[in-house]
Amino acid sequence: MTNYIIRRLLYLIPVLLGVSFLIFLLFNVVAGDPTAVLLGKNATARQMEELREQLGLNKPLFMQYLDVVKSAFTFDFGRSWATKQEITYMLKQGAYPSLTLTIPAFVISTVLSLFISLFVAYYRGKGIDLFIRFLCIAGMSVSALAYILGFQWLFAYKLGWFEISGFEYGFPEFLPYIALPAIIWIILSLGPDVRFFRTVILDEIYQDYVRTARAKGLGEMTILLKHVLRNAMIPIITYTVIQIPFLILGALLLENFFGIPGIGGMTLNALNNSDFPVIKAMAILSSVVYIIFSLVSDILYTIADPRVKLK
Amino acid sequence: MKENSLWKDAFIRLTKDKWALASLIIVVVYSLVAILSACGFIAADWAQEVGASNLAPNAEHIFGTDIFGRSVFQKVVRGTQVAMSVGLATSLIAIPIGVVLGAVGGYFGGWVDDFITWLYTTFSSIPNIMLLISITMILGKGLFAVYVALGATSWVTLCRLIRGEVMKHKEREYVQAASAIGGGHTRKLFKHILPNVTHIVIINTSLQFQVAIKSEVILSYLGLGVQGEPSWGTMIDDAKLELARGVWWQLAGATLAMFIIVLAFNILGDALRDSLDPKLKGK
Amino acid sequence: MKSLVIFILAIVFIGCTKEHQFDARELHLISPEKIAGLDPIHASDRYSGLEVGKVYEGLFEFHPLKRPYELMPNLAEALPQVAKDGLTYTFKIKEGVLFHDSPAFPEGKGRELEARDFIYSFKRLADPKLSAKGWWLFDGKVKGLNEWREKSSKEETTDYSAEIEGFKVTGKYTFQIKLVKPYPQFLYALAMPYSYVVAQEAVTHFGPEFLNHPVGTGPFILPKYEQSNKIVYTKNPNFRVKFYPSEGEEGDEKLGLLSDAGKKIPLVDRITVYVIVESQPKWLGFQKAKFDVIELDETQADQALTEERVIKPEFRNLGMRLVSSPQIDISFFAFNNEDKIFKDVRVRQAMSLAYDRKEANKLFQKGTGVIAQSIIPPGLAGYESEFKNPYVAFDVEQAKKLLSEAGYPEGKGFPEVTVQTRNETIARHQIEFFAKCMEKIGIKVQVGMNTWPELINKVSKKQHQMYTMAWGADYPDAENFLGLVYCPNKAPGSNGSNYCNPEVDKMFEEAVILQDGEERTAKYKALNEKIALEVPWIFGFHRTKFSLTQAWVKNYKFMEFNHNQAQYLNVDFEVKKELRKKF
Amino acid sequence: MTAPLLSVRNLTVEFHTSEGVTRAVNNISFDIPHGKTIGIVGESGSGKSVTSLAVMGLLQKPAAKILSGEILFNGEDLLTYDENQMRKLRGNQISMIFQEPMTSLNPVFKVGEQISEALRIHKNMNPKEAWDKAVDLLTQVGIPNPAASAHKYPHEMSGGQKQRVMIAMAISCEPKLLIADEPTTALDVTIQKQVLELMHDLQQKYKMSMMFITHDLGVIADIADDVVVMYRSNVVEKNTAKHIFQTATHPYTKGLIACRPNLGNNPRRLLTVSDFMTEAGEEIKLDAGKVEVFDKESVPEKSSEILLEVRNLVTQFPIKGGLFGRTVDHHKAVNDVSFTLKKGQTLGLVGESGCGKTTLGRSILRLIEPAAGEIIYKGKDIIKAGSEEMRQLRKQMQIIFQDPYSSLNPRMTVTEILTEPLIIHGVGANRAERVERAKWLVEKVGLKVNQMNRYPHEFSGGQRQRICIARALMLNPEFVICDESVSALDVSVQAQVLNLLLDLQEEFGLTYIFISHDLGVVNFISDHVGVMNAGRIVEMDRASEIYKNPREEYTRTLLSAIPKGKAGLVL
Repeated sequence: MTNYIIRRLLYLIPVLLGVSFLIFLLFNVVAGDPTAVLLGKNATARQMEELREQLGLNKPLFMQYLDVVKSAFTFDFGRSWATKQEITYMLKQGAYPSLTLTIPAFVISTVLSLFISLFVAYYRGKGIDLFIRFLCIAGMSVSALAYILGFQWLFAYKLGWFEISGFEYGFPEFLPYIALPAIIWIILSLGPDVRFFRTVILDEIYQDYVRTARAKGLGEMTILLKHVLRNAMIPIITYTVIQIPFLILGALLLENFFGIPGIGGMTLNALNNSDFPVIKAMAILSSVVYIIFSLVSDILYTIADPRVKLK
Repeated sequence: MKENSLWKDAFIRLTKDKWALASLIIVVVYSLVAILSACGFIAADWAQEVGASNLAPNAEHIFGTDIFGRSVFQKVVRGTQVAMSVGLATSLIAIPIGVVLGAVGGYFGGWVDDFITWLYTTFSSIPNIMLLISITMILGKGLFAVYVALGATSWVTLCRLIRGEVMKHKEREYVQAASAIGGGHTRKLFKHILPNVTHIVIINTSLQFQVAIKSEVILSYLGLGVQGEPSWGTMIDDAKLELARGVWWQLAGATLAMFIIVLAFNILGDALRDSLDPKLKGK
Repeated sequence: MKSLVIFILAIVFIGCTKEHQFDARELHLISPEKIAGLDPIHASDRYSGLEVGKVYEGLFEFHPLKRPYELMPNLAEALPQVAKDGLTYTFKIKEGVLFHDSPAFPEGKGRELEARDFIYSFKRLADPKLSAKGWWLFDGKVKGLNEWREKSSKEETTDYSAEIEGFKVTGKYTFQIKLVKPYPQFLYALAMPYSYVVAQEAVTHFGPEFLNHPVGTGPFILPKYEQSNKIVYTKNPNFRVKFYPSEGEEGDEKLGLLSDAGKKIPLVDRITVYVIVESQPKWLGFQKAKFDVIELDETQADQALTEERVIKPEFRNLGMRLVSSPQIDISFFAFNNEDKIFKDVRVRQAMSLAYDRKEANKLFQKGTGVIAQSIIPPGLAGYESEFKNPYVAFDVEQAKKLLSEAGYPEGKGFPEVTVQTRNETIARHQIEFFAKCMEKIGIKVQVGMNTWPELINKVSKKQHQMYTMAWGADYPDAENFLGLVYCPNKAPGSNGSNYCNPEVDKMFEEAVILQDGEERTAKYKALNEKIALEVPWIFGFHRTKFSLTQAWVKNYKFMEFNHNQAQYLNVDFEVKKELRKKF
Repeated sequence: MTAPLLSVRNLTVEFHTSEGVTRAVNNISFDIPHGKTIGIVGESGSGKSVTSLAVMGLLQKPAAKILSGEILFNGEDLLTYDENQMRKLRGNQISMIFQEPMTSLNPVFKVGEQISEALRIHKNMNPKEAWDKAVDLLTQVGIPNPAASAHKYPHEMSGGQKQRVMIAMAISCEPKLLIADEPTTALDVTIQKQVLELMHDLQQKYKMSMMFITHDLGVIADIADDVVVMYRSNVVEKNTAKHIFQTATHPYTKGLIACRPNLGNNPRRLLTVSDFMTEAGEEIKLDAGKVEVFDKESVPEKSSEILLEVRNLVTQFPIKGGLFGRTVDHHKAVNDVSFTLKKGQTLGLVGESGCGKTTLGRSILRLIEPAAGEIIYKGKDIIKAGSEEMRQLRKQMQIIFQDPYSSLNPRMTVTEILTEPLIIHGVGANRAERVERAKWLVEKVGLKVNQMNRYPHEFSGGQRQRICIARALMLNPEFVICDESVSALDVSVQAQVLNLLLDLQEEFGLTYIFISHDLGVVNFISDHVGVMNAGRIVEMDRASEIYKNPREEYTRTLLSAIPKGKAGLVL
């Protein structure tokens, strides 16, 4: 097992190099010079030169690439150009609100999708199966922006069930703020989740061991919940674990519209203000987390499926 | 008995499912509308002022008018052209890259496969939204940048699927039979394996199509969308200001138009997978 | 199946709003822009200025109520004595003023403010290492300062102890500033947030984190600034004695703006500022009384005002009050005058004539904007209300005639023009309307959407044909606007349209060195009329600022330049308690 | 005679699918007395499996419809039972085992858990008791160190062991009736023998009656007391085993028995069902001339020229391990094999699964690159041949694969499949000429010309194998390897294909290597036979020599494992 983990971690290096090169290409080489941006409308050419020097933009390109690589491996992203704050500090600040929204929404939507897909698989082919699947697909066919505008206006303002925007720290306090965005997240993710889980469960239902279980006199429901689910969990775990890295990125639109000071809002703000250090930091952070989680998902895969031995 | 290939078989099965048939018709209608509006036969005068600004839906203008008094219905129809072209262009960029890289990686294995796996892992580890935005920032604004950005981010899933499928088919006996009769790599890959994995491309394309349409809205929100042409994305973005003013019909019009086509593509994608994917036969 | 339904109900139940606990003396305000940290030398836009203004203070401030705006001493004892040659200013500051308590000071106790603190703050503005956005304020104005900046940019660390000829500390509470050449607007510069006073101990103690640990002398304190969407200020316990002004503009008495005259300020204990960028949450939140004051943008104005631009009954019944006041600003479509297609003035005049300002005013500002005849907005010396710019009228025929004279009959041969703007929906609409107008004379116009930094980048690098923007006055002096067409200020300076006209430059240089008075106003008027005919920009509007305040908010008056407004606001406790039930 | 345990009375079952209605079981009746084993024999599609599923009540509800009939179990009609009543019965009174041991056990549960599950439901034992009973059952079915094996997962066991676990699971509640649907078909013949013996002993011990379903007459002869023969959803004959094998009355039964190659005799051509019965089902008088027996040795060798010689051939597969997945060891699938093959001869290679016979066949054609040794074809060592030279050689050497469903490209018509080899080698001036040759060969292999534009999925297994043969012969090769080419076919279809191969050999003077695990088939078709085990040829000699007096111990065990039927039955 440890051999496998070491090998996968070593695999992290080329991917990180690849990511940092891609980011370097996108931001340093192509995106041009930010000094005019940072100095505001009354900047003088002299000032811009001084700033370029100070930000190290005059260094040869290769040196700049090394900086990107160094930050990729050391997670020291320097300071944001807009807020002049330590980026790692900002990430820590933003992590709490973002995760209070994304983690519960993610957990509820996964559990809900599992319930629905089991229910739908049990009644496969019948009307209820078609109807619920239709609902889930319909749910994801509306644009996120339309949901945000519509729901915020209807549920938060007109009916007053939820807070319109803002965020409070602490357990019970933040609930009225994240409830509505969480519901929107759930509606949007039910469609793809249910579709995937149902296919996986159906694949298992038609396997031979289910026929054997029936021959043993097990009821359809016990077969579904014991035998089929246990097998279906293998692909479901990998599918779910791979989505975790994107929780960290937070929900850009939801946070921006519902006034949640999370990483998503911060990223969107950075993208809007060409705050390259923050954008680079986010890209590197999410790719490192992505790779680590794909490793975690492989390991979970072997734990769930006794047939797979980590070579 | 007339011979029918697997494609005809699948098509017959597909059209038996009335939902799939309805979605297919919707997709065809939308494509027709898109082509007609592209050639200027319909909704060419969408920029015409037809009434007072922000008129509520009425008999004459079923979707009402926008801030400049332009008919929202005309804009929605015109918007179909942008949406379908975004979906189509994205697929036209994503399919060749995804299929070629996936096939080559899956078929040859070894360091070629490692390189391609490294490539798509790198691409998929950076969140889509960042790739989208940085590419559009570089290529400048407008439809072309949107096409390239969406294309560059959607080839990854297709490449991964095709690679897996090609690896499976490479071991199948009909491929070994092809080498037994002296067939070379190109013949085996392009004449034998690829035709048997194209169903993956079709299923994935119909699902990617709707993702592209939805992404166009987000890009418009970030100001990176299409300029000068009405698109559902810009219309929903306008709604940001209008909803508070009680002007809901532009949001409703664009969302409804998009809802129908995205729903159609989703249902079509599921139906295609059931009818094309041999594994799920007879469920 | 049953458990599923209960589950969903649970989410809905815990989600509903909790009752807002409120205490008497608390204000809830909105900032529509993200705040990048509280450092005076970087407070380049109005909203970061307002936040800085709650914690820091400057030598002078504009009188909160008197219009037209006039300076009044803040940390200074009185207005400075100006030597005959207009170059040497002598200042005396108030005694006994204390900095906020902060770990930067010995035993955490805020020390007394001294004259040398001001010199340190001005030097910090000039420090090349910090590349302060406000440096243009002192650039080329103070004797020896530019040389000092030049020298420091070569050294490793800036040497603050170095003597500068222009700054001389003459006593614990007195200091002198010597200018290079007469600069009448210099006092205004000392009222802007850029020149607010900071303590050297705080800057060295917090280092790069200084912008998140403001230590000023202001009425409110903010120990730690969190990058979040909510900033909470509390009253400064040892704030110096300062009273609410007892006289103001004619009519303020009737509006109740003088009811707190003579009271010790600040009048509230706590201010919470919510950072909300999107229009819908702001507007809906205000209607649920989450916020006390809201500056209305175009759509919200449309929603809140009747056709006669009066507050709608449904809001009046909730006790809300509409505060409207003309802004000293101008919105415009700027040409890139270095682009050869705009060289011919007739082209510029034709495009200006073809722009239907009345319709635009109705569509985008509900008719509340004042059509700009030239560059100087109303409320500043040099503005003539009777002056009518012939090229501001809406005359498509005349425009077509001028265009064909310039060699482009019916717009044939005229290239497609892209107007750059910031990626805001309302800006896109305005350009789409502008494009519709230009289409009538055969000119095709495209929208160019950019993030704010991209727009600044394009303007400062002259990579544009046209761009649209609005310029708000930094200080109440027409020089601030006339400088926008002064050739030496060409991009990357503030003259984004790169307009160069030797005549205009000569008239500008003669006018700005004069002290405020009859002679200078006459020169400003002549210059204003000259610029009007030259049409360097397509002049848009001088806009009116609309704000809505809840019934219980007292002393709210729109203050263009005064960033210390928060200390003058008050809350009527009874009205708030009784009206709360209505929301 | 006491009432039979189970009696099926004119049962009719139909399947309603999107492709239309098919009648799977047509008015069949038979009884299963207590303690007796009834063998149900029939080819695929005869309805035997559907019958067993009907008894167990496991037919897929929406599609399958039971139109009429009764299934009396201890006098009660199971068809009237509702789902709950049936569930109490399944696994308790009636239990069932299936054909594919590889996939019939749940891969993620321990073997012990799966066995004890039925016990806990039907006998409501607590987990501890159930586990101990499970371990005891494992000993009964002959699993080595049962206590440890109970903790194993299915993938850690061989096919034979997994089938034993299935049997343990089935008999856990001491059922009255055990239904076995092709339990040993997927097993190697030696293991099949042990499993059949085990089932026989358990039947005696628990006095169970058994319904044994298979297409293999040999197995039926071994285990069944009475036999029911099914053909196209009808029961054509049912009688005691002795009567069926010696004095079968129905032509289909006679055809079925005759077309099975067995070691006893060496017919020149196998009889097929069509020699006994027309398509419509009437009987045809068998003319004696067809049964031509000849002694292989007496036939003079066609030519003494050696077409192919293999010298100490080795093919190995790397075994990965260590930190970087370096190859740590090699598994020698073909381990130092040498033999010669004369032109026009047929060399049979027989052995159990995993003995390397397929790898050997593929290595000779360099579909898998051998590691060492020489393959001299017409005097030239083809291992050293360059890629172009190899391509030319491919014209003369061809291969026919096992699975007719996966060896034809599903998206090409028959014409395209057959003309492809000619296109690759540029044979035939134009398309018309190539299609002409394809037409000629299609007729040669017994298919109709008008079917040439059809796609593979529209043909039966036997027809597809004929297409593969036609494809192999398009370049009129001299040497063809048949890799388990008939194993996937039904017995009657198998006979036709074997006869076709022999006819083609005579007509075109082909040389064959025939690879199979079925000793009967290999004996029938080959002149010489090589018995393989663990990558080596343990014994090689003339076919009749191998069967009359096998020298090697391994060959003897293989021969003895072939089911020949109980004493007294002539097979």
